[in-house]
Formats: sequence, structure tokens, C-alpha cells
Amino acid sequence: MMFAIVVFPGSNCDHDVYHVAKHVLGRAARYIWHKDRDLRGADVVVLPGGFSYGDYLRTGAIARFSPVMEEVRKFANRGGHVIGICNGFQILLEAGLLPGAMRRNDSLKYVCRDVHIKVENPMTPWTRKYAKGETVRIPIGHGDGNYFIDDDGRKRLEDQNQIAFRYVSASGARGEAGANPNGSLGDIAGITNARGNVIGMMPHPERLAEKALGGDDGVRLFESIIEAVE
Amino acid sequence: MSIDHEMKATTVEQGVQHGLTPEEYARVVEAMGRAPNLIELGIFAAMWSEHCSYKSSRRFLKQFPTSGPRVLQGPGENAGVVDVGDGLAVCFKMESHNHPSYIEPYQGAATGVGGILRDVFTMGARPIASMNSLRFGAPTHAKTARLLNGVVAGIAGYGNCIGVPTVGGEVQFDESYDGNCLVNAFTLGILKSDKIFRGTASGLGNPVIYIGARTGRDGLGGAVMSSSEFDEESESKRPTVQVGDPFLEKLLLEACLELFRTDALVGIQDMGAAGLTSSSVEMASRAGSGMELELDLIPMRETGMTPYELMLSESQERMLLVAKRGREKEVLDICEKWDLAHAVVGRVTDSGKMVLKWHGQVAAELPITPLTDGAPVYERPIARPSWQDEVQTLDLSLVVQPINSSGLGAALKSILASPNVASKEWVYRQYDHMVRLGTAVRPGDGDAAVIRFTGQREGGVALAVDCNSRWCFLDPALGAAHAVVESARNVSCVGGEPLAITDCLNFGNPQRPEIMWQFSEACRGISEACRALGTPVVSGNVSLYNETEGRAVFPTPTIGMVGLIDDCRVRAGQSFLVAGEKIALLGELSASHLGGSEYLRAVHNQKRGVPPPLDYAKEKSVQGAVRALVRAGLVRTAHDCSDGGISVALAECAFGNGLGCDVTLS
Amino acid sequence: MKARVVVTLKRSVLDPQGLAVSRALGSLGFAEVQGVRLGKIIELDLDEKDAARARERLASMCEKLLANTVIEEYRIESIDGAPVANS
Amino acid sequence: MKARVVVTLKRSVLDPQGLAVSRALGSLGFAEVQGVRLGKIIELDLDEKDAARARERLASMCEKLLANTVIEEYRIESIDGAPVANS
Repeated sequence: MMFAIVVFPGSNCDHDVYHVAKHVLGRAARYIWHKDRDLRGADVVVLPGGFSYGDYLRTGAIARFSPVMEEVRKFANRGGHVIGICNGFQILLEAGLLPGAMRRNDSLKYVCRDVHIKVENPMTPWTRKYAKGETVRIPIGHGDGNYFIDDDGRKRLEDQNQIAFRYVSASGARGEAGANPNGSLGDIAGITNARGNVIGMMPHPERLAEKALGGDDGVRLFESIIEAVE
Repeated sequence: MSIDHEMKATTVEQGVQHGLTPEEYARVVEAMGRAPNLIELGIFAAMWSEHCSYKSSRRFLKQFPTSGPRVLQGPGENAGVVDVGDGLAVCFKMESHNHPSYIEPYQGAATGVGGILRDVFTMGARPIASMNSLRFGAPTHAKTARLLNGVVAGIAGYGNCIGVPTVGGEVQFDESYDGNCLVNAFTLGILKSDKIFRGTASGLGNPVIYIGARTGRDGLGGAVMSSSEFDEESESKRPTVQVGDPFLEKLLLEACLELFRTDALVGIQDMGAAGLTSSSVEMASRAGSGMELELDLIPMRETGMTPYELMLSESQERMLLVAKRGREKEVLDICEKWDLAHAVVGRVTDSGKMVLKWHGQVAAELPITPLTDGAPVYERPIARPSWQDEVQTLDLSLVVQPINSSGLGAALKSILASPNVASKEWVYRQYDHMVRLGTAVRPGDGDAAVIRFTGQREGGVALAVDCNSRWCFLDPALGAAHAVVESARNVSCVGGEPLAITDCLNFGNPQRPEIMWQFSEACRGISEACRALGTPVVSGNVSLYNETEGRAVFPTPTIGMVGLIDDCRVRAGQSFLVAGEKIALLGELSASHLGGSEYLRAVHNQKRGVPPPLDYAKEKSVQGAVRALVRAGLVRTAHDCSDGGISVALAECAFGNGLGCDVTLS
Repeated sequence: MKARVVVTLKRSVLDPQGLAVSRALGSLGFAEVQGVRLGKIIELDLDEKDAARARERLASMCEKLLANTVIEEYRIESIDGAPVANS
Repeated sequence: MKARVVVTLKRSVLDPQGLAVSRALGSLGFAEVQGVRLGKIIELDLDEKDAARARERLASMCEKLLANTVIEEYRIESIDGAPVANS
């Protein structure tokens, strides 16, 4: 089981995912430089968080044109498992591998804190180790997580059960003040493609995968995909 | 502006316009053996400026204890280095960017963060944590909100993008900062203790290589560099504000770390204040060598730049390297991979001189030693301020103290609501404090931040930044000593063992005797406390002239304390965890001391009295006891009593998990 | 040749920045401000003589990179100083 | 009444964003792109009849909030649809 972690100029959470995959879960992990065109037998491709190309123009706008992204697109179309975390999610949106787009947080400020998200769809390879409707605590760290999609697109997401996570309060309730950290439409925190092999999420599961750092709700996402692939 | 103009001999008036006194200009002529041309004058003025030469403060810094069993590199290099065992070391420093931040808060703060990051990774270290200490004017002052918003956004914008977590710090407000905000940035990195890189240009014939962003006219509008000859047109091209590019700095960081893994480098230094001038001169001076630079080979961002502008530009994100002869291609290939501008711009000589060429023609030639060791050292007059006695007197009988519980309750609430004590979550929530998976104790969760050596080995560092500038105003020596002791106390409260400090000494105009008195007293307090606690000073910075219309900021000797934790899982936070746990006070509840207290300021709007006395022996035993209890796993919550005293400390412990406490003070 | 492109959020998309700026202006006493929308202005320096070809290339740059057509729309405002009538 | 203001970095101030976009366009095959500069366009909806007064108020809005006059410059481009000749 090998995690291929793509490194763009400006990625800064690549070594965090590497640490969780290798040191916490004992699986093979390899960095793929954005100019390479070979995913070298990856089982899972990870687009990590960071500020690819300084997030200039729009978050992820320039990174999507890196040579490696053509390979990631083919890999995903063949059913390969791809996860975009934070900036990685923004790159998947810009590349059209997931529907919708990101706007500035409604507070206009970068926000770094724990949030609570509800597992809406436990039937994906990424969420199978979570229970339906389970509330988990995962950190976020972004300035542009205000997800948007037009009405038709939103209907398709809901009809095809592509909404993986929504922001909720600690008790799991929707709509409470402070629960939604950025104004995201429908409190959406993470979505998959129709097939479920590609997921994008703003919260960072790798940031809460060890008790030593205060909790490990995030590790089960990695354990889910390992179970699904192995 | 033609180059010939820059090579004409200058006059003493031009020296004065560059910030030199007539006597200093005469010393330059003596060192050169002739009148300097404009390029040479600009270089001397930059190297002999207060910022680069510490001419008013150097003689006081000598008294600091700077060595110790763990110290691998003391002051004098880009950052201090301390051994933490198992072949690992940490390097750290604090820098100030006060004046630029007042002009343009976002870019001023952002470039401050960029500069201190470069000071750390130039030593060969991977930066793993940053902190900052901020001072603003009264919340009601017209500029405060804009400055606070801009500075915090700038620190976040730069730090978050480069991927170094901002894990702690402090923010304080006082009228004395109305005209001068303070932005002090701290960064710590880790490196192998046997692979420390230094800023030296040694090895005859070795190539001098420029890497990073292209050079523009940034920062040339500053007073020290402008002179009347420049015409209007070029003057307008000179922004006083430098703009940081955190994305490019991230590329520069990764490229440098890759370079360190080759053995092709001999020396490296970042281009900080006075850009190419200070880096080239200091590298040659440390090696006792000379240097020859071909300025026309420098990668430029703008057309028509001259030697004077290239030597003094303060464009950001640039480094100067010296590589082993023959290894140039290896270095340039790595720069190519990371899309960095790069060029071999000269070579090391043994002439003891800095020779600057322009299209083959020698444009400037300067002796190196006078530039660094020859800078003037001033014995500025010192005088205890006339108003010092008056502010130190406190007649408690005039202070109406609350007697019933509602009065006490109201007083506590007003202290908790004071901006200096209230929660700073609004600030640190804008900082990415989790990236790199090292943050075991997050901002707001403990008296100090705890950062793991993730993946390197067990254990980590405990970090705290502290200074009660009101106490330093009332008694600079005692106040400064308290800053050292409190930062050590914060580190001990999380279970860390204080190792060493860096500092940022922010004061007013040194030409005023009472300011020099404040400075000399503060230095005495710092060295006394560091000796008592066994925590040497391994790096630091001095920022003077923080003053507007004769009104100086409070003396602000900010202290950055670094401690060691053997096992980051065995630590203490700041909040009560479970109902039913016992609360103990270490150190007795001595007679009430209200001098300079937050109570006096928040409730009675008075800044009078003297700070509480300091007993180093008792301080060390209390800190030792807390550390032992935490390390034995017996104590999981520990908090020091500082601003607002024991009532505020108890309240802060209760907030974390929404618990209460019953306490009898008799 | 100089060209200028303006990229703005589609009308249907709520603009958090525009809202915040509008509120801030209100609190500064500019009561006459009813609404604000922010957009990006991109000024390009092109090594191209033929205005028609430039316009075609600019449209392709917008479609590919400069605008996210899911939530943004773009207008090529001027080429070589001459305003461009938009379709 | 509609008004439009353009805020751009001063010519002499480094524009890292423009540089990054220019290089990205180059790598996408738009070799004719020699340089790019990005700025903000602010479209305001004002409850104001008198164009001269609107212009004066807009300048004050720019000085106070819309532009950071240390590193940015602003132009009031159009008021009520009519282009505004700038001093």
C-alpha cells in the first residue's frame, strides 16, 4: 500500500501526510515532484495542503497546470483513489475533477482551529471506518474555504450522495453560530465525485491523527482508505 | 543616473545626509586614506548605522553571559545555536521590524517574519516554530485598530504561506506606543549539531554566488541612503516599503536545505538590513579574507540600476553563498530546480578589501576591518530620569480598595476585560499553529508552547516570549530581570527546563541620557537574571529611536526563552481538567504587592510603584518543584501568577474547560 | 501592446468581500453606499501587433487560467488603449 | 448611481502575484505575454445624484479604506457610466 504525496512549489503539509502514512500507520509513502509525470505505482494519490504557487490569482489556479496533474486526472478516471486536502481540494476544483469553487472566508480572515464535522456518507472508501452521522473533531487552517456551487450542481451532489462532511457544532447540530467557520454553502466541508474514488475536504485529518497532539479522529480516514485498497 | 556621478569624491554634507556625523565622516576619510566616493560612503553609512553597528548599545551587551555547556554558537552569527542532545541542536533568534510596520503594517510585519526565518535557515536549520511579541498604542487611539489588523494579517500571511507554525507570543497595549508600534518576530529551527553553517567567506578563489529574488530599488528611500543628488525621477522609483514574497521564500528555504545536504558550501548569509553590503562585508570580515564582486552580474528586477543602488537595496528573499571552487554548477542546478534567480557574482580574495567592479571597471574599493570592527562605539551620557522617583512612589492609602465581594468581583472583571489580560484568541486563530504536526501544546492551552522534534527523536522544546514593559518603565533593571524570570517560569510550568534566551531590546532615542539609563539598567537586569538562572544569551537584536516627538515607548526588553522537554506527552496545560482535583499554590502568598500592578492600571488607571522584589533562589526552587511534579506526571495543570495576580490566574485556569474552583486564601 | 481584462464574480454568487467593504464604508459614515462588488483587473503587456488576434488569445487565456468560469465572468475591456465592445 | 474605482500597486512596488501569473501564462504557451500586473476593481452602487459630489466622496472613500495609499494608487474610472478624466 503506497501513498504518493504530490509536492507543488508552495505545498507545506506534504511532510505531515508523509508522517501519518509512514510513522503512524506504517505504510509506504513517497513524494512526487509536481514536474514528474510518473506516479510510480501509487495506490492513493494525495494532494496536500499548502499555498501552491503562493495561491496567486486564485488558490490552486496555477498548480492545476503542473505536469503531474495530467497523470492524476488519468489515474482518477481509471478509478484510482485521490484525496485533495485544503489547498489540494482547491486544486481538484480548479482542475474540474470535483464540482464547485472556493471563495474567501466570509470573515475575510484565515482561520486555524478545531471544527466539528458530521460524516454524511459512510459508504465511501474514505469514510467506511466512521459511523453514519458521527460527529468528529478535525482541525482546519485556511483563508479560502467558502465552498460554492450553483443550485443544479448542489442538487446533483445531494442526489448522488456526494457530500461527505458538513460543519456542525460539537453536539452535531447544524446552523449553530460558529459551527460553520467560513460561510460554506450548505455547511459543506468535503465532497466526493459521483464514483466516490476522489474526495476533497478543507479540514486536515492528518493534523489530528495522534493522541499526543490532542486527538485522533482524523486517523480513521486514512485507515478507511487503507482498508478499502488493501 | 550615470555611474560617473557615483564615483566622484563626496563631501561631508553628503556624509551628514547619509546619517553620519561630521566626525564619523572624518573617520571614514581616515580609514579610506581619501574621500570616499558615493558608493563607498553609502556602504560605510549602512555598516556604521545604529541598526548594523550597535554603536550606542554594544558596550552594554558585553556584560551578558553568552557561554554555557550547551552553547554551540553565541551572539555574532545570524542566530544562536544550543545543543539538545542526541546530535541535535536548535538555533533561534528574535528580530524587530518596528519602523517599517508603523509605515505599512502588513508588509512591515510580513518582511519582519521573512527576515528572521532567513536568519535561522541560513545557519543550516529547518525552521519549526515562530512566535511574536507585539505592542500597540491605546485601543482608543485612532491608528491602533488599523495597525493591529495589518500587523497580525501580515504575520499570518507570510508565516502561514511558508509553512512554519506560529505557536505563541504576546500582545500588549499602552499609550506609550501610540506613535511607535513594536513588532518583534522570533523563529527557532533544528539542525544537526555537527552541521552548523556560518556566514564566512573563506578559501582563496572560491566563488561568491547570489541566489533568490532579483534585486530592485526596495528600501532605498530610507533616510540613511538618500542624498540630494538623486533627481526627482529616480526618487519616485524608490519605494520605502519592501514587499515580501512568502512563496519565493519557501522555494529559497527548500533550495538552501537541499544545498546544505551537499558539501559544496563554505559559507552562507541572508541579505538582511543593508542587503548585499552587510552580507558580503560581514562574511569577508569573519573569515579575515577579502572579496571581489562584479556588480553588473547581479540579477536585477529593474533596468538602469547603479552600483550604489545594488549594494544598498533591501529587496527581500535573497542569500549570498560562498561555494567550493569547481562546485558552482551543482549549486546553480539546485537553484534552477527551485526557479530561483542565481549568478556567480564574484570570488573570495586575501586582500582584506572589498573590491566592487562595474563592467570590468573598479567602481569602489574599501578596507573591510574598519567597516565592522572599526565602527564607532559611543559612550552616550547616562542620567537617571528626574521623574523616576515620582513614578515609583505609591501611596496605598489613596487607593480605594474594594472591601466586599461585589467590589472585588467587579475589579476582577475589569482586569479580565483589559486588553492586556483578555484572551488573544482573535490574534492567534489567524496563525496556522498546527502545520508540521509538532505542536503538542497550542497557543492559549499552556503557559508556553511545546513543539515536538517530530520524526527526529523523542522530546521537544518549550517556548515563551515575555516582557512586562510597565514594570520596565517603573524599574528597568528589576523589570528586565522579571522578564527573564517570567519566561523561564512559563517554560517550567509546561514541564520544560529553561536552556537559553534571545532578546529584542526596544528603546527610545539613545541620544537622550534617560533613555540610555533605561537601556543600561535593563541590560544589567537581564545579565543578572540570566546568570542566576543559568540561561545564557545566545542571540538578540537592539532597536533604538522608537520615539515620536520626544515621547519614547516604554522600555521593552522582550525575552524569548527556549526550554527542553524530554517527553512531550508528559506535560502540563493551563486549564483545570477534572472537577475534584486539588489546587495548590507554590511559593507563599507574600504581603500584597500592588506596585505597577494590572489592578492599579485597569481599575485606577495608575502606573506607579515598583515591581515586586525578586528572590532568585526561591524562584529556582519553585520552578524546579513545578517541573519535577509535571515530569512525574503528578501535575497536569500549572499556571504562573503574572498580570492580575492569583485571581486572574485562577480565572484563566477555569476558562479552558468551563470548570470553577473553591479557594480559601487565608 | 497593452490589454486589460476584468474578472468579476457572477451576479448569482454572493461576494463576501463586497459585503464586508460595503459594511465598512457604512460604518465610516458613507451612508450613500448601497452595495459594493469587487473584481480583479489584469493588465497584460503583449508582444502582439494584431488586435483581433490579441483579443482571441486573451479570451483563451481567460478561459484557461485568468477566470474560474464556474463562479466568475470576464470582459476584455481594452486592447492597445482602444475600448473593446463586448458581445 | 453606479461608480467604478480601480486600485493598483504603485509602479515601483514589487508585484509577486503579477510575476507568478505571467510565468504561468508563459508555461501554458502564451509566449506573447511580456508582463502582467494585477489590481482591484471596485464597483459601487451610490444613492447620490450629483456626479461632482460623488467623485469627491469616492476619493475620500479611497483615501480612508479602499486603497492603501502607501503602496497603492487609485483612479476613479467612471461615475454614472461616464468615464472620468483623471487629473
